[in-house]
Formats: sequence, C-alpha cells, structure tokens
Amino acid sequence: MSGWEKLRDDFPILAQRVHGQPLIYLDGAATTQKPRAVLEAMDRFYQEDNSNVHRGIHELSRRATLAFEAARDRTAKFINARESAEIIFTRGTTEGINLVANTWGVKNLKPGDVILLTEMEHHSNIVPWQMLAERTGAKLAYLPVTGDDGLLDLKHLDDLLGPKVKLFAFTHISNTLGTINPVAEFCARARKQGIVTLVDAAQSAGHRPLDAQEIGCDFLSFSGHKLCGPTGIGALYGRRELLEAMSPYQGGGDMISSVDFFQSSWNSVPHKFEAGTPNIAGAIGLHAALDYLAAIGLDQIAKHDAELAGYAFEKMSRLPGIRLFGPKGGRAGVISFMLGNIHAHDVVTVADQYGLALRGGHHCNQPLMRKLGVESTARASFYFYNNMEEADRLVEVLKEIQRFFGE
Amino acid sequence: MSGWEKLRDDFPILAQRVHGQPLIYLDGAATTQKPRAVLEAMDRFYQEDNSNVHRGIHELSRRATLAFEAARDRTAKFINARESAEIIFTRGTTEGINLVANTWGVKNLKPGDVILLTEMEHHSNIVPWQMLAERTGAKLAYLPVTGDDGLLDLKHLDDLLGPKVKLFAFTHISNTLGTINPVAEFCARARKQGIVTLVDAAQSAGHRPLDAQEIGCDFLSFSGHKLCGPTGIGALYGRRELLEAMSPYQGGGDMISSVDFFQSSWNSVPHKFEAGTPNIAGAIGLHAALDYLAAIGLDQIAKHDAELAGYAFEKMSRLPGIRLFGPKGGRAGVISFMLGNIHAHDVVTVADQYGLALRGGHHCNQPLMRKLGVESTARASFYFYNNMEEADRLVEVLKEIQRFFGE
Amino acid sequence: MLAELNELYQQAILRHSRHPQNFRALPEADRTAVGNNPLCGDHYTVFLKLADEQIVDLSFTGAGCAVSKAAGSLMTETLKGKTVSEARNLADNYNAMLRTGEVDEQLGESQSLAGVHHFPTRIKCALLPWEAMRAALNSSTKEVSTQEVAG
Amino acid sequence: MLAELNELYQQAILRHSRHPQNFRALPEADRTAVGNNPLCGDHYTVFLKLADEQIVDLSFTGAGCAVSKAAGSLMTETLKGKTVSEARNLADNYNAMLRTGEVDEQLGESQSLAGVHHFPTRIKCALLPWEAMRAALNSSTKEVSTQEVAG
Ligand SMILES: Cc1ncc(COP(=O)(O)O)c(C=O)c1O
Ligand SMILES: Cc1ncc(COP(=O)(O)O)c(C=O)c1O
Repeated sequence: MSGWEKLRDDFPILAQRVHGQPLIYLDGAATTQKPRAVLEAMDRFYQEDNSNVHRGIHELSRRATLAFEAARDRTAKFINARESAEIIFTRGTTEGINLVANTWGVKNLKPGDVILLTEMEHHSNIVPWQMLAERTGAKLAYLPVTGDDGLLDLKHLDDLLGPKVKLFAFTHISNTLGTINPVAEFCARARKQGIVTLVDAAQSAGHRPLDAQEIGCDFLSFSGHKLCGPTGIGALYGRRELLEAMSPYQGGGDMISSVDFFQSSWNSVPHKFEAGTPNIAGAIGLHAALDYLAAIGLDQIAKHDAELAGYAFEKMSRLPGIRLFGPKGGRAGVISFMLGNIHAHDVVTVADQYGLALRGGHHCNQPLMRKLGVESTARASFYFYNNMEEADRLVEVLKEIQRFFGE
Repeated sequence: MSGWEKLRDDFPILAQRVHGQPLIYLDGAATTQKPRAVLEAMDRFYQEDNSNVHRGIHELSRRATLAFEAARDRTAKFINARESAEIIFTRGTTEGINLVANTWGVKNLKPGDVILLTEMEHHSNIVPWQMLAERTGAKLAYLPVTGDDGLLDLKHLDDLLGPKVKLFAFTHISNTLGTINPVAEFCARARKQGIVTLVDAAQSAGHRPLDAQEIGCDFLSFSGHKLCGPTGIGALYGRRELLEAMSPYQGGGDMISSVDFFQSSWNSVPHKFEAGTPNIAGAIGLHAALDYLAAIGLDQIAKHDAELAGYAFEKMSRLPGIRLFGPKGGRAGVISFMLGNIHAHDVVTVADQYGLALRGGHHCNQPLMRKLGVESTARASFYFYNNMEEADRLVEVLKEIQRFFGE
Repeated sequence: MLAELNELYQQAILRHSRHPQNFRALPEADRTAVGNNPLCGDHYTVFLKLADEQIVDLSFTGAGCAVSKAAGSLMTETLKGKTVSEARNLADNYNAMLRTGEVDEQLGESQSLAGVHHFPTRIKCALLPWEAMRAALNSSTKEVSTQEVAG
Repeated sequence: MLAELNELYQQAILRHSRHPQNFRALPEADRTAVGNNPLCGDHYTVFLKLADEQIVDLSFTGAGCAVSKAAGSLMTETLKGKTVSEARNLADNYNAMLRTGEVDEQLGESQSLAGVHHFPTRIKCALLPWEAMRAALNSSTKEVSTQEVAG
C-alpha cells in the first residue's frame, strides 16, 4: 500500500493535529478532503481566466466557457454518458434529485401514481418525493431493508414494481450501511415495466467505476464534494430523450432561447436547466478531481476501500457488545455501529479527543434508523487516503471508549 | 486615485496581456475579478478546516460549521438584516429569485393576481415570474422605461400598484442602462398598498452601501461572484415573518426537523431553505470578499464607480454617431452603447484584439432591447480596479473601431 | 485531553445518564412539550405539574446521549419546587454556564454540566431538555410542535 | 492582431454585410426556418424555393452582426442552383472550414469566411444562417421552432 501513502501528501489537511493527536479523518462519507491539484486548478482559473461564461466574445470569456464546457465533457466521460448535453451541473446530489422531481416529476405524475423508494434512502432521496407526492397526489412505497445486515429485500421487488409505479429511485451505496445495491438489475427490472429510474450515486461516484449506460438508469445524481471536488458543484445525468421532454427548472439567464415581456422559449439541453451564472470555478475543480481520481484508478480505489473497510469491520466485530450494521461482505467503505449502550454522540465526542473524526447521528437516514430500532449510530467512513494503521487506531480508540464509559 | 492603483495588485489576473495587449477588464457587470484574499480564504479552509457542516461533532466539523455560520452573520451585517436567520445562501441572484417564486409565490398567488415588474429587468427577474404566472394563473405587468435615458416612468407607478398587485419586483441598478432606481421609494409606495417587494441587487451589492432595512424591502437577492466573491454562492434576504410562513424550497438533508417514510416536518429558518450540503467554501469566500470590500469602503467604491463612469460617458458622448443608453447623471458604472451601425459583436471582437474585455449582446435584457429598438448593445462596466487611463484607452479603441469599419 | 473529557463526563453525569431521575411520563401534567434536535434525532418530552406559579412536579421521557439525558435528569432535580419565573431565570443561567463555563450555585446539581463549555458541539445536547421545559412553560396548549424548539 | 482582424473582416465581408444579397422574404418559398442565437439575440429567417431536389431560389431576412449577415448573403450566392444533397455537403464543408481554416473551393464566395477560425467565439455567428438553411431543408413543415436551431 505504499503508493497509497504517497497520495496522502496531496492532502495538506491530513498532516495536522487535533486536540494534540494526529488527525485521522474517517468522515469521507459526509465530505471528502481535497487534493492540492483541485485547489490549484480553481486558483489558476481565478488568477488567469476568470470571466462569466456563454455570453461573451472577449478572450477571458472564451477561455472560461471552454473550461466550463470541458468540465462538462469530463463529467460525461466519468459516468459514460452518451453525450455532454446529458450532464446538468447542480449544487450537488440533493439539488439534482429536486430538479428531477420539479421537472420530470411534476409533468409525469398523476394522483394514484406510485414512486418506489427503498428504506435505506438518504433524506435527499425521500423528502423531494414526499413534496412531489403532496403536489401531484402520487403515493410513496418502499422496498424494505431486511435487518442489520442492510440488504434490500429483492424477493418483493417484482411485486412492488407494479403497474402504478412511475419512478423507482434508489441509492447505489448506502451512506449508513455501506451496502452496494445491484443497481443495474434494479434498472433492468424497472425498464421491463416502463418505469423510469433514478440512481442516487452520492456515495458511489468517486468510489468505484460508474457507467450510466451499463447501469441503464434514466437519471443519476452525485456531488463533487464527496469525490475530492469542491463544495457547491454536482452533476445530474439524464437521458437526452427525457431531458428534451422536460419543462425547465429555474428561470433566468442562459436557460432561455428568447424572452419577451409575457412569454419565453427555452434553450436546448442542458442549458434549459442551468439558469443564471453557474458555479464556474466549481465545475473546473470538479474536472480536476475527476482527473485526479482517474489517475489513481477508480477500480483501484474501490478495491482499497473494500479491503480497508473489510479489515476494520472484521476487527471491530470482535469488540464486546458492538452492534455492526450492513452486510458482512461485498461492502463499501462505510461502517455504522453502536458501541453497546453508549450513545453515538458520546462515542464521537471521545473519539474526537483522540484525533478521530467520526460521525454520529441519524446520517440523514431517520426512517432507516427507526426501522433498525435505533436513534442514531456512530459511523466511520474510509477513502483512499486512509490506511490500515488508521483502522487499527480506530479499533484501539473504540476500546478506550468502552473502558471510559465502563462498558 | 493612487490608493486605488495599489488595490490592482490584489488582482493577479489583471496583470496579463491578451492578444499581446495589456488586459483592460471592463466586464465586471458580468462577473468581477477576485482579490487574492478571497482565494486564500477558500484555500485555507480547504487545507485546514474542510468538513461538512451542521451534522458533526468532531473538531473539523465544528470549525467548518462555525466558519459557515460566521459567513452568514457577515452577510447579514453587509445588508443590515435584523438577524442572520434572514439570510439564505443560494447559488446566486437567479436562484434567490426562483426560491421566492417557488415558495412565497406558489403559496400566495391566485389567478388574476398581478406581479409588477419593470421593463429594465434582467431575464432572471422576468422568467421565474412568467413560470409562476403560468403555474398560478397570475398575470405580469410592467412599469415602463421612458427611453434611451433609461429611467422608469414613476408617474405611472401609483396607478400600476393597484389592488390586484401582490408583488413588486425590480432591479436596484440596471445591468444594461446603469440606472440607479429609487428602491426605498418603490418599497414605501408598495408597502402602503400591502404589496410585497423584491429587490434584485445583483448590480448594486458590492457597488454601494446596501441596507435592507432602510430600503424597506421584503426580499433582496444578490450574487457573490459580482462583488469579488467566488462563483456558486449568493444570498437571499427575506424578512423573518415571511420566511417563517413560507413552505420549504428543496427537500433533503439539513432542511428537515424530522423525516418519516410518509411525512416530514421542517427545520427552522434559514435551514428550511437550504437542503443538502451547501457551498461551504463559497460562503467562506463570500465572507472574505465582504471583508475586503468593507476595508475599502462601499461608499468610496460607489464614488469611484460614478466618477469613472461619468468621465467615460462624457468622453464617449463626443464620438460621432454613438448612441449611449442610460441616464446622463447619477449613474452606476455600467455604460451601454451602439457605435453607429456597427453591430455590438463586431465592436467587441475588435476591442478584444486591443486587449479590452467588453460585452456585446442583449445582456439578458431582451424585452428591454426590443423596447429600445435594438437587437443588442456593447457594454463597458467599471469597478474599483479600473482607472482613468483605461477609460481613456476605451475611447481611443472605440475610435479605432470606427475607423476600421469605415464609419 | 482526558482532563477535559473527565470534566465533561463527570461521575454525576455518567450516573444520571445511566439511571436518570424522574424519567417517566407524568399523566397528570399540566404542561408538556417535545424537544427535538433535527440534526441528530435526539428527542425528549418534558412534563410539568404546576400549582399556582410553582412547579410541584416534573419529569421527562425520550432518548439521547449521556449529556442530554443527564441534563434532563439533573434539571428535574434542580427545578422541582421552583416558581415559573425562577425556572425561567435558571434556564438563562444554565444557558450562560454552558457557553462560558462559569457556574451559578442556584443551579444546584446541574452545575456539573459546566464542563460542556469545552465542547461547543455538545451544548445543544445539554440544552435540549431545558429547551423543551421552556417550551412547556410557554405553551398554553399541552403540546408544542417539534419545530418550535428545534435547535 | 490587425492581420487577423483584416482576415476576418475582409472587404468582401464588409461589403456583403453592408449590402447583403437576397436579403428579402420569398413569399413563394417552399421551406422556411428561423435561426436564433439565444446568447446574443441575433436571428435570421431563411427561405428556400425548391424544384425537384434543386434549390432554385433562396433568400434571408433578419438581424445580426457583420459576420452573420455577410455569411447569409454569401450563402445565398453559394447555394443558388445547388441540389439539396449538394447543399447539405456544402454546409458540412463550410462548418469544417470555420473550425480549421482550410478552404474548400466548392464553397465559392463563402470561402472568404475562412478567417473566422481565428475567432472561435464568432463561429456561431458565421454558422447561424447556414443552420437555419439546414433546418429549412430538414423541415417538412414550413417553420421550425427557434430552439431546434438554437446555438
Ligand atoms: C440585474 C441582474 N439581475 C440578475 C442577474 C443574475 O445573476 P446570476 O447570474 O449571478 O444569478 C444579473 C447578472 O447577470 C444582473 O445583472
Ligand atoms: C446517499 C446520499 N444521498 C444524498 C446525499 C446528499 O448529498 P449532498 O448533501 O451533497 O446534496 C448524501 C450525502 O450526504 C448521501 O450520502
């Protein structure tokens, strides 16, 4: 793993102490750290080419537009879209899902229609659909999670994909359970019934190779900040056919073809969905992040994540009284747990004093928490800049915590 | 003006050549350049404190949340909001206006209600209202522009503010005409009729002191990238009373109080309107930009803009065949013009070869263009990093362009 | 490091979190309110029995971390027998203590939560039952919605 | 600098932009389409009169910069008398010329637009009337919506 160690030098933030202890950052599922290359790409843009895009003729504007559209091309390549026009820049996963709900959803759902979700969805893939259901009279249904092993109950899938279902939206990787869902299979089964699919790729993008055509989904949404990119930028992939038929999202500059006092016509895709000045530097940072990850190799990152999480999971499972969530094998680099009766907040507070950045709470998965019969969990999430020593240290600190609370 | 010359050193981008000529950037109305302090603040955040906000207990998360909320406090102070909860972070002006249309607008407008705009609005302050009108059955009405002098026809304002009008939305400074509208007066007159007001402050924020309470508006929207801040961040101000009564905007993490499979309840303001991971570094960059501008003094900037634009306007008016738009006096640093029959694109293309960054087109003001009887104009916009020599050079280059096209 | 942790998780706090006092519903309560932290899902219900302007009994139920649960337990001990206006003042003092670390003797056993001020991300936990109590005092109805008291 | 400008704004282009040829509506046209550049508001309508598979007459109206207007004017001269499939080929060649600067003799007078390739932000201007022409060729109805040909 020595190649991996060298990569750590690209992340200046990791070389710090927190409460006098070396920082061990195990909160990548919330947001990842950023390599220097990403920060430099944005700085370079601001110091050399900064200008608004699309509407300009002068040299800086030409360069900014080229760089912004090159970022779109790069993003299209990253998820293997058919063409760059299938990429809409958003603030992040959440905005991408809301965009689909407010455009495709409003246009296509009627009272009685069903939106199928799964019980392991993030609030970002639940609440927009609840709001849409409220607006259109559609209903929600859920594919169940089987239990602590964090798998979806596939036996019921075909029953649930009934004739009233118009949309099936699901996460690729659970941000709480670390489950990797068989998304290509979901899409194939849904497509047979003519059901539109949306993949929440917040936790898979940047963690494994991602191929929207191979998955066969209609929409896919992810965030830049969870894959070494900056905050405030993400992408929504949509099949051109659907995008063409959709009404626009927000109104404003750039998304119009022509504006009159009393009516307007819309620009072509993807611009129809990108009103106003976009996060130009954010797109450029995203481009640099995708290049950075590609240089490492997404399959390598997936392997590394899995090895590290598998190692930690196994060691953690030997702690007395621990309750681990999610599948035992074939999992992603996210591990949720309860340390006996110690509340997640208390675990995370003590861990922080040892330099460990963990997360504790409902992880924006409240319905799942209720299903599992817990209020919250503690969570460690690994990325390629984490290593075995950090996993070992995590287990040691968990032991300290048990000792501290006398459990 | 020697203090101003020193400030130019804060903008590395200005010290470059374009087509072999020193760059003269006169396109700040589209987006401004960024001082080093802003880039450094974002870099420092990413290299020291980067983490997701609001949900975390660990040290980095604490620092990131503090920094993000400090940016909100700073923004509240910048426009003199009563409290920080009245500041919602957005992608920019356009998103802020769309947010109001989709929350306050959808809830409060009925068929037959009127949304009053002005004929000088940017597409971002027209199209969202057209979409809202389409959704709710409300109608649009426009306060007229008098002519090339770019003033609003105030005689008709009280007639137009009739009993059907529910909202009056207007720009503070026109991005084409350079007109500075009497927004406090607009708000006072509207308030008398119980009409809600929205100020598009895209061109005024960062160009003059801005006081939402003094203006007396209900909503005010602006962009970070137009006031030395990064792209992808802006703020919407809303009076708490209105924000409290509004339904949420997008669904997702952070905006909820509690989520269940079939229904959710909302978080308090402003979080109810900020679903998903926000542009954290963007907010921190905005904070640095507001500090930077405050150190110069917004009243000083306004004075400098006005002097420079007044000087250029006067010199330009002596060019044969030029048609200048907007008021002769009391104007902002934006000058639109037609150089005889030469199309704006041709003016801008030649100017670019001389190192001048101008903009040519409809400036997202198509309805205004039609009203003025032009397809497009050329535009020079000044900010505090521009100087008299650049204004002189602009006039020289315009003469060259006239010679080139034989006019 | 361990010094601060030990100050936060004092013996009294660990004891009260494991064996909270007055941790039950009060069916005859005059006032009830729910306190909910939307960021972590912790939630408590506070029950108040008033006679004239005096809190003659109070209790709480719910779930949360050691800090919030101990805070709830200690709060019931601090406030029992206090008048409504005394309770409001104590809530202000308690809030100030969490932010500054300066103790106020009037807070009685609840002073053991002073160590929270070293842990700003945990202040909300220590406040949660108190905020619910305050909401209960302010409510004319028997229940306030969670948003009203959401952190 | 001036060399490139002079290559872009050749005498032929300036002349055609000031005095565009075939700059009128064609009431007897078989096909019409509007080309609109949403980013600047420039727009042209192209009129085609076909006999069998031949363009027996064509014209245009609209407004835009020197480059787009000259391009429209020169296009009408280049395409008059060509077959539909020749016109499609020429549109491809023209497109290639704008991007590479390499001229194709078949384009006739329209070759004078080759200098546009030094000005990538102006390629859309030079393409606008040609895109409208292409849309007119492809349209079965007499009008295509502006979005279809929007840059
Ligand atoms: C007056 C006015 N309103 C709104 C906008 C839109 O701002 P943004 O593109 O940052 O959303 C602009 C800038 O183009 C503007 O000048
Ligand atoms: C599975 C999943 N979906 C959606 C999101 C929301 O992403 P963002 O906050 O970047 O919009 C997250 C991250 O919190 C996530 O883990």
